[in-house]
Amino acid sequence: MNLKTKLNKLVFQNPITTASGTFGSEMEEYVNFNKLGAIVTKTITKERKAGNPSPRLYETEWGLLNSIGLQNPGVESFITETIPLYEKYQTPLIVSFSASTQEEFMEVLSRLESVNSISGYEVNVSCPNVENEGLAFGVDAQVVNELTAKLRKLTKKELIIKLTPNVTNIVDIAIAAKEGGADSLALINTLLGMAIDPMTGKSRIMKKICGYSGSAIKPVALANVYRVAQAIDIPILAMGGAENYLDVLEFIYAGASMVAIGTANFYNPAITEKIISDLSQHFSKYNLTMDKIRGKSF
Amino acid sequence: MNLKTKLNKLVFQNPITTASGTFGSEMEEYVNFNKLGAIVTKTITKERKAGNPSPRLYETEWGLLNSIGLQNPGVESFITETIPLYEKYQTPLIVSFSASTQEEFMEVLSRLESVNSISGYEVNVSCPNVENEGLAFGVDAQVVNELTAKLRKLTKKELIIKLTPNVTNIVDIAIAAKEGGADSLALINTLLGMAIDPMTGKSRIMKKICGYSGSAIKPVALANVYRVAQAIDIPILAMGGAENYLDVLEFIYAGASMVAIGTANFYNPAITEKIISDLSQHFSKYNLTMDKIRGKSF
Amino acid sequence: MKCKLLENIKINEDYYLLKFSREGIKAEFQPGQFVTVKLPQQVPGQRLGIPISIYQADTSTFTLFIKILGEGTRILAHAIQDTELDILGPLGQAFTLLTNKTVLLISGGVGYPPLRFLKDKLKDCQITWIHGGKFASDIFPCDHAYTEDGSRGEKGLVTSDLRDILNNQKFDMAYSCGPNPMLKAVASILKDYDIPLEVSLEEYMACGIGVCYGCAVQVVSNDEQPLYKRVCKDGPVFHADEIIWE
Amino acid sequence: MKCKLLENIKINEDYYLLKFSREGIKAEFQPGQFVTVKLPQQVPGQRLGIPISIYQADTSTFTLFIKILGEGTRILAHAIQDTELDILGPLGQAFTLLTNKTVLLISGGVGYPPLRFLKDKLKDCQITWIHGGKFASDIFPCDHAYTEDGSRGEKGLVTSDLRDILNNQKFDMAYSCGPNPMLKAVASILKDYDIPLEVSLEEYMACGIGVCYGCAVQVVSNDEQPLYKRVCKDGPVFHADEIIWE
Ligand SMILES: Cc1cc2nc3c(=O)[nH]c(=O)nc-3n(C[C@H](O)[C@H](O)[C@H](O)COP(=O)(O)OP(=O)(O)OC[C@H]3O[C@@H](n4cnc5c(N)ncnc54)[C@H](O)[C@@H]3O)c2cc1C
Ligand SMILES: Cc1cc2nc3c(=O)[nH]c(=O)nc-3n(C[C@H](O)[C@H](O)[C@H](O)COP(=O)(O)OP(=O)(O)OC[C@H]3O[C@@H](n4cnc5c(N)ncnc54)[C@H](O)[C@@H]3O)c2cc1C
Ligand SMILES: Cc1cc2nc3c(=O)[nH]c(=O)nc-3n(C[C@H](O)[C@H](O)[C@H](O)COP(=O)(O)O)c2cc1C
Ligand SMILES: Cc1cc2nc3c(=O)[nH]c(=O)nc-3n(C[C@H](O)[C@H](O)[C@H](O)COP(=O)(O)O)c2cc1C
Ligand code: FES
Ligand code: FES
Repeated sequence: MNLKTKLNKLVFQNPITTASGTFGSEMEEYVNFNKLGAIVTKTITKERKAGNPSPRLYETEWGLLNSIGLQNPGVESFITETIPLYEKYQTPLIVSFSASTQEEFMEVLSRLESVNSISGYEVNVSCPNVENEGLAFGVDAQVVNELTAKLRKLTKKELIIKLTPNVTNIVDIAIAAKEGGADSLALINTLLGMAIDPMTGKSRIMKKICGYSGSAIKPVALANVYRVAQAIDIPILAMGGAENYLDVLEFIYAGASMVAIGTANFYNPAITEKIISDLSQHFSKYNLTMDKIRGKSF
Repeated sequence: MNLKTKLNKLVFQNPITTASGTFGSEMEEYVNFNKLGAIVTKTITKERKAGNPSPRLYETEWGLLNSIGLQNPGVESFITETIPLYEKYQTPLIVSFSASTQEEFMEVLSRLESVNSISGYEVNVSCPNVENEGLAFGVDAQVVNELTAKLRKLTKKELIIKLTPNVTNIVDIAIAAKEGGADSLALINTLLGMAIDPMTGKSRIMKKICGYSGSAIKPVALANVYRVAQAIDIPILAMGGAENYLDVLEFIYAGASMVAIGTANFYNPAITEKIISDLSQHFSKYNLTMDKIRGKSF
Repeated sequence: MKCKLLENIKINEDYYLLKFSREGIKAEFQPGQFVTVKLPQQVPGQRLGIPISIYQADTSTFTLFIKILGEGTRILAHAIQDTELDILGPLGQAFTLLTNKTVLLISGGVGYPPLRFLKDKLKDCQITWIHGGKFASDIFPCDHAYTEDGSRGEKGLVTSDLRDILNNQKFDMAYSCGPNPMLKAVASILKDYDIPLEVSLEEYMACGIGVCYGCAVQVVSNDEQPLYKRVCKDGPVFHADEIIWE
Repeated sequence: MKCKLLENIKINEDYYLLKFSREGIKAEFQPGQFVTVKLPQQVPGQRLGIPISIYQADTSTFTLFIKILGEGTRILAHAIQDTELDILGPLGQAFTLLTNKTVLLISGGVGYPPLRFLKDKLKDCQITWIHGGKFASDIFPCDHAYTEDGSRGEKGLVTSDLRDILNNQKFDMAYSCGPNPMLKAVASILKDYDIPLEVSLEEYMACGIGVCYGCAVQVVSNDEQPLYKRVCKDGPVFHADEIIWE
């Protein structure tokens, strides 16, 4: 079936990929990686990051709270240890990275540029900017624009800016990224959430305010994707609560060129393959192509 | 049991009230209004407002989308037709109102000031501001501050500003309202959401982008309440997905002095009374008071 | 209100009759009114009660006539005897009851149930009932049946021969329930014959009792702004003249 | 993997033994490993699989030992025969298996199951098992039992007489599973006696297979930054020395 899609510079055999931080090489046992449209890896930083103290997870009624704190071994270890695990697959590899200063973002990207097997980058700007009172990079259009422009100069590969939904107007940030030279946008990162044990008052998560994902946030994600897709012309990698092929269709109708599966991997590690096969059947049955439905919600 | 609580100027027999737009005199058949801590009425405007075309509702996997568009008969009809329906109850009546210009907000408030049976006001600032490119009043700290100050001059009654969560930093807006003279804050109004029929691409809601409420948004509401309660000292009327007494306890621990029940009224119109009775039992059993637990999450 | 399911009768693959005890419900059940039924388990996207018209009622029971349309109605249709379901109602405005008149009933698919209850309550009336559906399985006892595929009754829509019928017989009043496009067509034809028509409408509902203003239908307004009424509280029965059909 | 529940044996009000078919699972089950089990229905806040240690396993079945703690374990414990449950596993790192040694097992409450499986697999070892719980119902076959209320075995904690036992007998190795405060106390005592200790830890899990980094436990690090390992993938069994107890 023709599930082909593309972002700006990359072409994919199907529109299903993995949301950063919810997928790893440990999934090999459950998913044939060659079947995926693309693989997006967990966000890395320049140096090793310890991550946050436990508890880091809590399942709310209808979604998931997490406070991993970007635990990762740092870019060097990522290049030597992790990248090779993916090199045996044909699937395009998109590497997510982050940093706490613009300079550091540039350093990580420069280092990654030496790796041929990387097809593109997803820039995670939801983390605190130490140069801007610890506010997330992604909440300030000016900062997003500058940072994107600086990174753009360093790479010819697909440059995806991943936006946070925790802003007054995501369209402003999307425009800033586009004007800075982004090839495409990924949205949305997690909402801010919290949960408390009602019997004791103890926060369920050590860091209290944390990231909220899963099925519960899908309507918010769709609203963001739709608004950005209506406002500007740039390919969108959508995510936020997609759990099955019907959810994926919603995102495509809203304007997504690709859809990443995140939290749903935790309910079923084989879910991405299942979604691809369901989507393929659906496309056959109704004779669809991505072009026929992408952004066509009315 | 001692469920007593207060906002700034008002004292309530218990911390349970109704979220604007989800409760009305039609509930009399299911709830003894005298049992409620307070009643918050559906938002009214100066003139009759038609509201949005249908469909206005859609139940997502774990929450509710709505696009009512503030349908209401206007302040005059509200005063003559609706207010009397509540006058037979002792429960404090809090009237929610909105407008599309600051001037109009003032006009509505002035008109309501003539009604003795009103105990306080909830100012809904989530609606488009025609003087500011149609952006919601509530997304701009400066506007919230000005508007609050103007309304403050017109009334000595409890003045509650109801904030929208669709902002980069709700704490900024909360501070602006407090500095403008708000007695207390209500949060949160609905998130922005959307849903699409995956078979056809048709938006489930005529207006497409609409309000998202219910259990799915509780973690977001808790994060907002907690952040505001940590940042400033002002009583909070919390709402967003509270469905049972355990949810109410979560909000109180996060910093709420009162909790409004919204979408849950649609699952069970008698839910508010049930929550009050469950909460009362819980307070007895563990010998709690509001002061012992409010804001005590750790 | 918890209502016990006394009996579940399968009519065919798609339609089920559910008879409940009405113990504890004091209000009278009137034709055109509905109830909302909560599913016995948590199903994603199905936590709100499902609105279902009243099909029959007596002093101790009421019966619903349910068509399986999606997950919610599928679960309801398969509820087993003695299950206690959370039910709200009777809700909404009923049809006007006439005595000793000539009456036309026009229903489509799952518009059948409220008219069936109405028929039982119309005293000494001469009744003609036209009913249509997609397939033979959508057809229930009536005077003139239509199916889109011709597998039962006449091939066509309920409106196919309507003008002929109206040319041949005089009616004091008509009642209709079914999909919106059908109601619109029926209303437009009956207007030509000047026959008063009451329609029962469907809209997506949250509260079912008039507080949320979610179930809006546009009605004729005498000012510039549109005017919306609530299907759950001001309806579901409306005079056809009042409705602005899309 | 869908696994069929072959047998559900109630031990007492709180504890149940669930025996599953392992058809389709090729990997060997080792003591200390666990599986995650999805509930057969949608329950709010319970869509993730629930991690449960392996209690017993043979070539065609494996058995879980479940304590009812909340809604999820309540539903699992009441699953009926022939239900097919979604199960992932065996997952995680197992205990080190010794032969011909003197071994001490220390468990608290629902820390019992992995040690029971371990006991079966320790070849030719001389084993002493200390087990404790709140009430008599938390006690299962062992050598020394403790309850907090004294209703069965000795009154006290598993650590109450631990130093006495260690003073009287030499052990080559110890294994422990139970609540964190117990493990911490056990680790500190065994350190004094220089007995190597493996502990099996519990943490809230999302993926259970090492991708989300949600189930972090702090371990000894040789740089300034803290170092966290994943209970699901790097554990649940760790050398006690490695753990930084809170
Ligand atoms: C006043 C009224 C009376 C009705 N009487 C009957 C009856 O007697 N027998 C019968 O079988 N059906 C009746 N219905 C229709 C019934 O409510 C829908 O078939 C049912 O809600 C579909 O739910 P589902 O989960 O099976 O399907 P879904 O997959 O949820 O939806 C199928 C269709 O039903 C619509 N729908 C879903 N939820 C609602 C809701 N809460 N309110 C209104 N529409 C909804 C959807 O938009 C969709 O078009 C009535 C509806 C109304 C408003
Ligand atoms: C590696 C491992 C092995 C385990 N082995 C067993 C066993 O053999 N037998 C047994 O009865 N129990 C075992 N448990 C504990 C079991 O997972 C919890 O009792 C269960 O998750 C509680 O779920 P609940 O819905 O009943 O209770 P809830 O009301 O959800 O929670 C009760 C307690 O369990 C914790 N919890 C909830 N969900 C999880 C989760 N996904 N992961 C970890 N903790 C959670 C909560 O924080 C809370 O403290 C094991 C846990 C782990 C991590
Ligand atoms: C446990 C967990 C870890 C995550 N880690 C990252 C990360 O490292 N980098 C990132 O950009 N997003 C991260 N995310 C966000 C997801 O990539 C995704 O944007 C978000 O969860 C919404 O999608 P979902 O609802 O399908 O999970 C993480 C999400 C979860 C649940
Ligand atoms: C159908 C509906 C109508 C609403 N109407 C209003 C309104 O008129 N004014 C207002 O301030 N909030 C309105 N709200 C928002 C609620 O008052 C509340 O802030 C929000 O729904 C979150 O609470 P909940 O999750 O408990 O519903 C409405 C919400 C719903 C679902
Ligand atoms: S469904 Fe709430 S007003 Fe009709
Ligand atoms: S639960 Fe995901 S890494 Fe352990």
